[in-house]
Amino acid sequence: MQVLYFSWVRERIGVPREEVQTNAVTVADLVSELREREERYNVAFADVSALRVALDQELVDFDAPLFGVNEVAFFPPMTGG
Amino acid sequence: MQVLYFSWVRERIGVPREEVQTNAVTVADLVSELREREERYNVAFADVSALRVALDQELVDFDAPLFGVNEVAFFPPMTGG
Amino acid sequence: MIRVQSMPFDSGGELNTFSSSVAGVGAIVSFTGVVRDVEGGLSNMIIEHYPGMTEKALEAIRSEAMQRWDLADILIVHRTGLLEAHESIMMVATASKHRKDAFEAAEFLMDYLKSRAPFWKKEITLDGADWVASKSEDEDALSRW
Amino acid sequence: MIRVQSMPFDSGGELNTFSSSVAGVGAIVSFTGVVRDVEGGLSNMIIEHYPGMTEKALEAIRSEAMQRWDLADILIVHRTGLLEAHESIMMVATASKHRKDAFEAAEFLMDYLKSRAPFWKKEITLDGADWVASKSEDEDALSRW
Repeated sequence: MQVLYFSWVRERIGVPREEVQTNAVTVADLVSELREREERYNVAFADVSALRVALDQELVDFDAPLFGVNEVAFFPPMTGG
Repeated sequence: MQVLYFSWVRERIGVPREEVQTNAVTVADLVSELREREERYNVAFADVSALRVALDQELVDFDAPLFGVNEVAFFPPMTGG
Repeated sequence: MIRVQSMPFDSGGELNTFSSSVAGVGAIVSFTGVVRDVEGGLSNMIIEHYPGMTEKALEAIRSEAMQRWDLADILIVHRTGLLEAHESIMMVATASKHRKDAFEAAEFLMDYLKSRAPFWKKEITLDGADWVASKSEDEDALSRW
Repeated sequence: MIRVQSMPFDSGGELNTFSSSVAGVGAIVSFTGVVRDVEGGLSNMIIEHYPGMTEKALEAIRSEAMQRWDLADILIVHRTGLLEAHESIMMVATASKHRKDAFEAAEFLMDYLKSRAPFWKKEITLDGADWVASKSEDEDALSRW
């Protein structure tokens, strides 16, 4: 699936998007998997309470299932307006 | 004192302002006095609950004293904005 | 800035001028009142006011709002006399560091201006001319503040 | 009308265009967010967003407001990319027969847009560039609605 990063999450991970192969069942599982891969993911996801996640462009909770999802996006709380 | 009329009060009385000689103590007394003068005043002041009054350009109640006042204005509730 | 005038005004232009005068403040709210359409067609309007008292009342309302909220500035423009269909009747604008202050102050200004500033509107339609009746909800709106 | 654009926009001009498009409606409220000054000077801004999701989120917010209040129309304009000092970041405008609806809907749009539309601001000052932190009061503001 495509994984997208925005704002300081993008800066810490170093890329705006990447293709990720995973068998993770939920968003939280995916986060654990990424954190184990490399330190930059570990740093970016250190505090998930400071993060938001969208599946196929809809905000969801971190326990949401990934089944059938094409696009996962991680970012800090929005600050538009 | 100068007595001013606005909106439909002005239209019913027929003049925008006039000099009135009176010994009325309160606004309510002045209204009674005017109502006795002529029918057009009687009609305009028939329902004072539908009217507002200002003394020297400050909104007051109908029991307000007229002592020292130069300008009395009668009008319906405002509808600006 | 408070202006009472018979000339038409450009609310977009006023908003830009106001914004420039408070450049860097962050949050700007405006309200514009427009001569509305009535059942079955356009209407024109005549606005009568009480010269002298009008300016005092608007200044009092402005000053109260400046004290209650954290505002950089307030704009009030109100027309008098004859207005054509769809013209702007009046506008208020507020500028603040905080959007909540800008919104609340603008609503406060409108509520007070409606019921405490000596303007009277007469609506002119094909059926004739009628003084706009005050609404009890306008008086009630003051109890919020 | 919803627009997400990197080009600067003229909020007065937008207000006038919006007003003309709803001529005769009566009450128009606008909110404009401006790149604010920071302690000790001007700031510039970079706004990042999530293309695709942004438009969906704004459309959902707009549609919710149109259902909840008696509105003739809604305008939302939001910039992305690099913004100079004092430029307009975004604006919303609402048009209604009732001033209360116009005000409430504009506040609702702002509250939701702040916390639910995927924009992130980075403030650039002489001290460097920093992502604007979200405020807990912005999240709390949603509980009103």
